[in-house]
Amino acid sequence: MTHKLTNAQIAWRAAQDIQDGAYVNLGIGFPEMVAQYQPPGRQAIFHTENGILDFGESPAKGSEDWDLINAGKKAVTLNPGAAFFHHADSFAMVRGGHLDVAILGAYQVAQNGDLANWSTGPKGVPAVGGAMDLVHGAKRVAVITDHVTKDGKPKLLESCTLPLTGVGCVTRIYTSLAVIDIVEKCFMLKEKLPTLSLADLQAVTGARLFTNGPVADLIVPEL
Amino acid sequence: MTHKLTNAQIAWRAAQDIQDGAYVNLGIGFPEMVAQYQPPGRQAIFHTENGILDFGESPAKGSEDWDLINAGKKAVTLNPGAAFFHHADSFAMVRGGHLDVAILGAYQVAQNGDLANWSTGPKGVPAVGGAMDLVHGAKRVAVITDHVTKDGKPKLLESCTLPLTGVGCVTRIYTSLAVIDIVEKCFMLKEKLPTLSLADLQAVTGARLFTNGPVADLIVPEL
Amino acid sequence: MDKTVSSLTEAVAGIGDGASVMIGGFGGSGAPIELIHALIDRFVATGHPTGLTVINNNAGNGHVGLAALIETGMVKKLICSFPRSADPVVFTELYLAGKIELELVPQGTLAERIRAGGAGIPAFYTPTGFGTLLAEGKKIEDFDGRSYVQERWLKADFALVKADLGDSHGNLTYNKAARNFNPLMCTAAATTIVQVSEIVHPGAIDPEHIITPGIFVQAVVQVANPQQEEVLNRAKAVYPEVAQ
Amino acid sequence: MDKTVSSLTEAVAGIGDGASVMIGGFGGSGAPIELIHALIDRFVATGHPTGLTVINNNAGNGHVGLAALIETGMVKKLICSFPRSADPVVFTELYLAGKIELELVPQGTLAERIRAGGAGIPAFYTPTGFGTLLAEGKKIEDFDGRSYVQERWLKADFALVKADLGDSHGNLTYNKAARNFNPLMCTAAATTIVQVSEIVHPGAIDPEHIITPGIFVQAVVQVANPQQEEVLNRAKAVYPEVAQ
Repeated sequence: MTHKLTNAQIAWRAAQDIQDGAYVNLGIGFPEMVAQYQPPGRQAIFHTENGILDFGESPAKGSEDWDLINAGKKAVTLNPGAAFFHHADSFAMVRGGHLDVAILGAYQVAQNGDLANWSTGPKGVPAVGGAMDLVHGAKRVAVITDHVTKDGKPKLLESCTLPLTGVGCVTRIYTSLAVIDIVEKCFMLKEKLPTLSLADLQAVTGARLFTNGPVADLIVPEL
Repeated sequence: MTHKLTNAQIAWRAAQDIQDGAYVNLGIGFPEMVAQYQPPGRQAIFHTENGILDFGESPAKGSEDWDLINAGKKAVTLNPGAAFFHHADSFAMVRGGHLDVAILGAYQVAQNGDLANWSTGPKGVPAVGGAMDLVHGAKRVAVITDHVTKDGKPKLLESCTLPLTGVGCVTRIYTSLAVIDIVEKCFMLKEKLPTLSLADLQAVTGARLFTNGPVADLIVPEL
Repeated sequence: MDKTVSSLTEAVAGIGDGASVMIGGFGGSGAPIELIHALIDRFVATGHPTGLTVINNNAGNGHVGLAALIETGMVKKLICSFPRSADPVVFTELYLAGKIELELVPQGTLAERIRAGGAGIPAFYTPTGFGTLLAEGKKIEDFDGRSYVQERWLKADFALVKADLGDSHGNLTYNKAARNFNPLMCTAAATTIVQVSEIVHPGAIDPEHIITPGIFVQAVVQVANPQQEEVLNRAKAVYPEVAQ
Repeated sequence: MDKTVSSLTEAVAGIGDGASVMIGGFGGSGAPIELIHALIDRFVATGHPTGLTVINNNAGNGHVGLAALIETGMVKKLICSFPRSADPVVFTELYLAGKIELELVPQGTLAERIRAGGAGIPAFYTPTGFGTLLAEGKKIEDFDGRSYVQERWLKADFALVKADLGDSHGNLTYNKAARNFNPLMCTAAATTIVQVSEIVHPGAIDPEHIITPGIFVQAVVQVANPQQEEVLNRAKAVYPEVAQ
């Protein structure tokens, strides 16, 4: 593979689809980057599982308040209009369908929308956190991910082989090569890197890519 | 029937069994009188379904705040240490077994602890309020009632004939004539008016009265 | 983000025929009288909405607020726990005449069903009502040797809510026991419309003191000096006022 | 009514072998470090309690607080959602060696199970986990064409909780996101033991701002300047401190 998007560029692309005023939960780690790339004039409200709505950027080093952290245990700040609440209320927001978007990482995504992102198998210590709740709560569940694994295997598959996080829950995938919707249990290609042929993209995708209209160029800024 | 306790005296007797610091819910109407007769040195904390813990006496006439009412829609005041909460949290307190005592009125009580206190039958508009929750939540559910109906019929029965509020929930009954526990689906007489013979009491009771020890005199002050 | 709307008329404009509407309050405490009256005004002017299903703890009192809404004939069905009051004549007469449906729900179950609706819990088990008429036809399951009734979530198209302070994000506080069902209903309606005594700027309410976070609210309208049902009824008020 | 106790030692004295103990906090935020350390002190001094089942969102970090409790060998079983952290070596080693049991629960389900325990709801249905390993063996029921997993309430013998202000009635506030699981655990334990930064007199906390009403609390102990797990771990602290 020659060219692919950086994580920052994938996060940027995902951020473009978040509307002004949307309530958004970003998974811990890579998805947290999405918050940095909100288009000018739009302001999403970010939710964190541990009980904050409308938290802001990281504080300056040395001025962290360790009672003011996000789900990734990183120190955050508050925006005007922020609110605190307990964990049951926090997941009422999640499970009750009040979030507009959840953006999560993935080990594997299947063409029917199944997501595997919490366990790489029976070895080691399993840990699930809030992912299984998020995939069944938010109105729209999107994934951001490299298109393939570190050793080049497809992450977009006919069916997941790793333990599932949720069944039929993902609706859009932002990868390092393409933007793909899940429509009626099929991968529907919406955008791809202009330098990449459809055949090349199909070659690194573990299930058939469909189209239902013109495939747009996936164009992102240098970041 | 010659002598019987007034409602105030029944309420007084019930109040003597409430421990200092107990969390108590009093049903609307007659049971609300219990709050007036706490023994000196004891202070119960009163809960009302509509979201107040530790409310106090009625305000002076003319100084009511109609956002500060009890479940009977009467204006109340707050004691120091009072708290507000919403209805789901209020009934979490009830259903979750956090109240020490609930004291309710009754149309009928059966010897197995069944209570009927919400409906006199299919006529009219049915209304249940919080009674069905209270009878399954408080650690101890007591009833205060006249021993018989207005037309002299027993209210303490082998089984209720009116629609039930709860099954097997009452543990003690304070009547105008006696104090009766429910033990293993039997009415166990604990106290009776000293002027009343056991035979006379049995005659106005719709199920057999048992004893498992001396029956104390039910003695209350003039009120 | 600005969820404020400038008038009561605008706030209730989207409520259509046949909608389910949760209305906050316990008796008059926390009842959004002005929002209800705005809905009545719309009905008087346009004939809509009608056929409403209303969820409230009570069935109104006197001839204002919820009682007035029922009196207009706009309400097809009421889901409540305690349809009695000092002056319940409006509901009582329609109910006994078979002109309004009633679903009677124990108060704690009503609260929990609404919370479940907001929290994405389609059903739960409660001891409340087991063995009574109100559990008839419901699924029973035993846990640890005790029997419980399965109850379903309750959601609505709209919630009409009375709060105290509100900001443009929809963050809310309440006044004393006027809180009651209001925060729950905010969570369980597709569109939650709130009247507040004062609109403040975001950040003006301490984040620790917000009772309803804005995520649960779609519209906020200021009603600076809201009326109390109890005061109106003691003055024998009637809504709409009789024209002649 | 006075629920205050004068020392941490006294506060944790009643926790016996085999007890189930909910411990508040999300990572270090809201973790009652001093109560946990008092429990470790008791174990060091008396050999008790042992065989604890601990309910917490995480599995500890470094060698203080929950991690230290696990490291002593006092914990038989952990019920949590995310047993990973910056430095999870204590739990990881015991788990991989088969010396501690783990019940893994999705975070929202964990929160809801605890709330259900406190609210008298023996079971509820959630979409979370349907079709995954974590739903294996659990009852499934369909509502409105969608499948849900039945989950049971979670209660405990004790809860160790960190709050901010507390009064002698047990009314509590929390500091920022240190709230997290703490108010839920207060409701679901037979005995809730709370460390607060400051004990105030009843009435000092505005009734509108109380997050946990005192009915859910049995003991309150003041720890004026509570330690933060994150700060301790950055200083590479170990508890108990090595004696030699």
